Amino acid sequence: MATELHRQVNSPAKDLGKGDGSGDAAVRVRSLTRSFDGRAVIDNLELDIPAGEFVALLGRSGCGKSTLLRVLAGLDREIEGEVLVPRRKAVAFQAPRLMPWKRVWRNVLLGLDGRPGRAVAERALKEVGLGHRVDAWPKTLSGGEAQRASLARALVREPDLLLLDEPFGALDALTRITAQQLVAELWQRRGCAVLLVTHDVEEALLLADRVLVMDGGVIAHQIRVDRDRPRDIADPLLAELRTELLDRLGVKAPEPAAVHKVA
Amino acid sequence: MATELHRQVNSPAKDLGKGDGSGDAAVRVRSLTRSFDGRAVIDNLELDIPAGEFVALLGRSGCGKSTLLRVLAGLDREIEGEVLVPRRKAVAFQAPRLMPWKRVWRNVLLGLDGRPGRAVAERALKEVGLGHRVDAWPKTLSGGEAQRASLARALVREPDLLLLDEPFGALDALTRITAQQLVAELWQRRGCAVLLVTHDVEEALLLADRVLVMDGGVIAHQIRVDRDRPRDIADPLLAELRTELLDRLGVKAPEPAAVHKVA
Amino acid sequence: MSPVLEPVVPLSARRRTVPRWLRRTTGPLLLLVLWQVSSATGVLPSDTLASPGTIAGTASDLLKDGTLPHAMLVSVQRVLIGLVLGGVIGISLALVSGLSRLGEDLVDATVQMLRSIPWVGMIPLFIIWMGIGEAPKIALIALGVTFHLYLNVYAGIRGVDAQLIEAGNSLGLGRWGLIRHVVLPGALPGAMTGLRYSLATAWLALVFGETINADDGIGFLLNRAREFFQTDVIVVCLIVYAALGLLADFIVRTLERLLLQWRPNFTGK
Amino acid sequence: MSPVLEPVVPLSARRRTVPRWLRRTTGPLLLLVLWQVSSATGVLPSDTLASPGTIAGTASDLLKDGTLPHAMLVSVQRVLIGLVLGGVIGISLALVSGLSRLGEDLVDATVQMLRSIPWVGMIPLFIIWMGIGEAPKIALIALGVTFHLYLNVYAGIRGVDAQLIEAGNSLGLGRWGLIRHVVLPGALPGAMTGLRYSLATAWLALVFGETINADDGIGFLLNRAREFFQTDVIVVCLIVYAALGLLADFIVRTLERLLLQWRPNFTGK
Amino acid sequence: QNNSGSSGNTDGKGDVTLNVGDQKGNDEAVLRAAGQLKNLPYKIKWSTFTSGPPILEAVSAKAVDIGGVGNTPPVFAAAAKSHIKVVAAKHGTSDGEAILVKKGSPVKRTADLKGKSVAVAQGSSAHYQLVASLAKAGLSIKDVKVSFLQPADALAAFSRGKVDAWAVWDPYTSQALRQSDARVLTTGRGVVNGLNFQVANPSSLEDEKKVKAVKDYLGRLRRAQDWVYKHPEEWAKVWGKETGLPYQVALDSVKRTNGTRVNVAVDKPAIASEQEIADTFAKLKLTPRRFSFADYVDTRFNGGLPPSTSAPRTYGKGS
Ligand SMILES: Nc1ncnc2c1ncn2[C@@H]1O[C@H](COP(=O)(O)OP(=O)(O)OP(=O)(O)O)[C@@H](O)[C@H]1O
Ligand SMILES: Nc1ncnc2c1ncn2[C@@H]1O[C@H](COP(=O)(O)OP(=O)(O)OP(=O)(O)O)[C@@H](O)[C@H]1O
Ligand SMILES: [Mg+2]
Ligand SMILES: [Mg+2]
Repeated sequence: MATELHRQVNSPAKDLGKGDGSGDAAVRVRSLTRSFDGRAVIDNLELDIPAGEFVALLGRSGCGKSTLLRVLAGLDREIEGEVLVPRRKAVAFQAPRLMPWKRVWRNVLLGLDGRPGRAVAERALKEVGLGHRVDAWPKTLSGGEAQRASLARALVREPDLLLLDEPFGALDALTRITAQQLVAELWQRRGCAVLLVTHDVEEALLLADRVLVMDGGVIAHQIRVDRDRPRDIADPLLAELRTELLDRLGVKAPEPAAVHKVA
Repeated sequence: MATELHRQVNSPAKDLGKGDGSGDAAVRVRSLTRSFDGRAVIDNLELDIPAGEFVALLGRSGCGKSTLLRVLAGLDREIEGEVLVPRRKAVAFQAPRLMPWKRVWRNVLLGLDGRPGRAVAERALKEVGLGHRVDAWPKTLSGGEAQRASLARALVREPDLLLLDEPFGALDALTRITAQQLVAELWQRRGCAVLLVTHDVEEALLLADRVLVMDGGVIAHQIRVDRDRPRDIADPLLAELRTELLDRLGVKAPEPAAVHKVA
Repeated sequence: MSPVLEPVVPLSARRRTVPRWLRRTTGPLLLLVLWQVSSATGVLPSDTLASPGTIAGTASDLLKDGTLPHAMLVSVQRVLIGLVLGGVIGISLALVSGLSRLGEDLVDATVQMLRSIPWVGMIPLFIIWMGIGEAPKIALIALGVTFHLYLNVYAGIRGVDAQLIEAGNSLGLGRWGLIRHVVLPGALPGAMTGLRYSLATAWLALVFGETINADDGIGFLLNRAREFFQTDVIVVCLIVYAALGLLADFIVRTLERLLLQWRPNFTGK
Repeated sequence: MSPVLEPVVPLSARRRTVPRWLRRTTGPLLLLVLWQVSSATGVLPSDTLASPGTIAGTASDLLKDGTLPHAMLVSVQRVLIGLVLGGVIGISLALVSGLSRLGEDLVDATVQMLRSIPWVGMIPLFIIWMGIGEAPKIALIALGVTFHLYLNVYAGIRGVDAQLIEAGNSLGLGRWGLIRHVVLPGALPGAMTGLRYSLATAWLALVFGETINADDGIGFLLNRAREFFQTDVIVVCLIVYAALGLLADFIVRTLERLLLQWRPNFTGK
Repeated sequence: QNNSGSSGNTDGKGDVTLNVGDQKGNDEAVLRAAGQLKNLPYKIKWSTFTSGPPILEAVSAKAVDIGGVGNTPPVFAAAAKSHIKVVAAKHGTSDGEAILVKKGSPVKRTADLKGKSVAVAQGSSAHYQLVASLAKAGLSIKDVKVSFLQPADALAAFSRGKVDAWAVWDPYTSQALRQSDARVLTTGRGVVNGLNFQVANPSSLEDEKKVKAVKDYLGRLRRAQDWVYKHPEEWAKVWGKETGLPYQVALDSVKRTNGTRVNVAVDKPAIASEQEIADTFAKLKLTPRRFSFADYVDTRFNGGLPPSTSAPRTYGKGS
């Protein structure tokens, strides 16, 4: 779903995409391989994300995006290769993975340093539009509500690397725009690196500094989006990039997409 | 994500949306109310779906779409009001809900009459692009793979009412188009009524005979999409309807969306 | 072509009105009635099993002369101490072997082996090690409790969804945080089952514990009654056990309602 | 500003090479070594607990004259019958009370009550009801097994995810299909824990069962040895129990590996 | 009653089956060793129990017709209105019924037990002996600390010095004396009656065919007892093998108690001495009621047996 962000969002990392693994890298992956039952889902993958870069990751369903994210999060260590990531990471998984035995607000605060109060959780939940479900048990949340709670839980952390696995998939148009803005704001304020897995090409183009397409276990294609923010999906460059990406994903898309604004 | 369907798909129910609860209705709901802890999530809702109609249901996250679906599926009976549905129903839930202790193909066949063979499941899975994961355990599937398995499980049934809760949410552009086609084909062939919950306005307009917007516990708005198939999202009528729906959902969208074709 | 419609029947239309506790007493009450009826009709001769009336008489005698209340007091004390002791040990062992591979390799096989040893065979050893005071009695109870809790908590820990453990890890929970916020709550349903059975085992262990130099307690009463062929006293003791069992069950159910309210599980229909 | 990077250490870099079964025998072996050492150094006097050497001698005598193999054969038969009987009853009861509210109200409270009754106290009643043949022995075993399986299977059924039950319903599964394809597999982990403990309880019940008119079986050997202070025979019996416990554990583990392979759960680290 | 499928052996042939309750190394073993199981005109089905009380449970429940027990279990069974009849008796020395102390114990006389702890199995013949011995020494049971322990547990406690004294019967006495540094403080001589009984179910005694079998069975037991007296070593060997007792212990026990028994009638003095036990336990509130032991006796099998007061046999000084 195409969107134009309300507020001005500037990339804090002007030296975008050096990708040389220099001192200010946030992610450095060298010849990473991850196999399940002998099938290499990730196959000699190389990836560098400089600190502060916003990267979107596209790819066919089942191509290994979530697997890559789990490796970067340090959760999957049955790998070969070299992976360097910051200590402070925050993850929003594809499934919400809320602890069913903790009320929503406690889920948000789980694992945070320094015993933050309920107010912190309430603020974060209000931002994702869950102000009225603060005290609910996770299993009573709707699909989109659970996804937003999981997003809020990732965003209240102050990470150096933010890993988001299709965080807006179950959200309606309006809620999605709000959530996108939240991520963009955190990114801008904190200057963290972001890796966003998404299936929405327009979302990727509007948010990211760089868009990767994963295929065959490696980063098969990447494009840089050299446009200041706020971006407009009707922008000819973006429309062209969109066609290019959709093409890479196996879909033909000759005409530029429409732009819609928040009501 | 906008799409144009490859094959010609004709609505089998030409007398669309009579909505008078006549003999050939597939769903008939009268003053349905469902409350959680005193909060009425569905509040005196009325709904009629004639046999063979394809209805899309839009609405804000948490507005009660899944709740309505569960009621129609006969799974939630703590309700007030009158609900009539066909005996033969098939549901694809928002979460895949595969039985973790059954391999994917057994999940697909679960509950089918007449002991169908593995071949049936294999064909259904191949159609959703899971031919290579037939023997996998559900917990090893990627998010999109699980969603497709769940969809295949719903589609192999021959229902009179097909209830789909955001069945394409976790799919990439190309896979999504294939899956949409499958649903359209089943609908056309079987002539069943379909209720599709989605957050994608363009998807709703391209697939449905009628689009409902749920809000405040009732069907707050509905539009009829009187266009033959295949449809083109650039069609001025559809573009206009799209703007109207987005408006209803709280998002402004002045320009028509682009059309893209399968590569 | 057009499908036949069926109504979705609202549940409220046929909601039950009998309160829960009343429905739960039906079974035991039925049993009692059956017993009385078969006693009265002679289907159950009195030397096979005394009638509820006779038993009630014996029970009221034992109550009046203070034997039963005193015995219960003593036994409950022993059980509580044993329960706490066994609980701490059992849960700790379960944590060690549930949480680490190394712990599992060292602890689990050993516990699985030891738990198969009938602890009654151990009584002489217990006496040698602990004398004939309260220690061996409580040790017997603790032993039974330990193994039950161990087994269920261990299974509970191993049953925790790996996805949630991952999530906890990714949220920056340390080892202890993970245990406290993810593993233990996840193992709680299992622990509750273990607790339920531990309570029963504790009472059972008492029967053996109170053969060791006891002149008090329910187990002692039961053993003496066996020795002296007092079938009615035996039955009174068994009924006391049953009542205590129901009480324990009630306590565990209440705990479950408080602690597992997050769990919207299958509740039968 | 720029974050400090840490490596994600591949697991393969520090994979263990000791095979699993070897690691699992460490604990029991350590125990054995401890025993031998404390016997040899006199920390454990021989009249408290004979040394492993002495025990091995006694064991080989008992093996050679056929006493032990014969006793095991007899006991294993009893255990198997009791296990099957108790298993069928326990699982059926658990199904009844796990699957229907009405069943729960009638069965659960009753079972919770009965299971607290120490079955040893029931021996005189069992003799009155069932005579002194095989029946009361097997009944004792079945009783112990029944309650264990009941409790764990019932808890397992109640622990099945309601979402999956719904899914099963929506797939058109009938009551029996739901039980077979959703409820039972979902309750399987719980049933496995129950089975594990049932096996141990079965052996324990044997010790008491074989006080009733037995001149054969492990329980009889143990009881007779207790009667006549044959510490070494007692220990041999306890070791046989322990070994059978390990064997049972191995069987259950194998079953678990086969039946629960779908379950990618937390396995410690 | 269903008592099929018993694990016990069956001897003899014929239409009548006598169900006999036995303990390991008791009646069956002695009959077999003495060759008294040959030419049985009826069937005997053996059932083995661990101690006297369960045998009486089984007798009362008619699970067995007859079984042999010591002098105390019938008292408790009768007090509990069990269905039993005492049909035969044996009289032996009471030397095996002893109160034991450790060799180095300062306790020299029964009176020294005051304030000491004594292990005893509740309701056993030793329990009665303890009460009676203390009374003889001018003490009451309240003057000592009684620790109720089953023999196996008591041995553990006694050998570890957790109790000061242990009141017990043979073969435990012989075993403790051989293996546990024990010394006899006092025996049951003159304190306990040294009787052993065969106890039958009353309804079995209404069946003419069974009565005939019982009569024959008791005769065989008597002959076996005579054989034991003449063959102490042979019997000790068999007995030790059956029970797992070391041969020396078994032989001690045979010479001290087992072999000394003579077959006697269940007569007035026997009933009176049992009545005394019953009254003592009733006074201690261990039994719920007073009753007449004579009601639980059937004297028709006394035949021409000597009175129950006849002296037991001895093996002379050397034992
Ligand atoms: N068991 C429950 N107890 C209490 N509240 C519930 C329960 N189930 C759902 N709700 C609430 O009801 C509302 C509607 O839920 P529902 O799942 O129908 O939303 P939805 O329209 O499907 O949303 P989404 O698009 O996010 O999936 C939500 O606010 C949800 O939190
Ligand atoms: N534990 C596992 N065992 C075996 N195969 C696995 C396992 N986990 C994932 N896979 C397989 O690895 C492939 C990549 O999975 P992954 O979850 O990374 O896909 P994805 O790119 O995130 O897809 P999606 O967009 O559908 O979420 C899939 O084919 C999946 O089936
Ligand atoms: Mg994924
Ligand atoms: Mg929903």
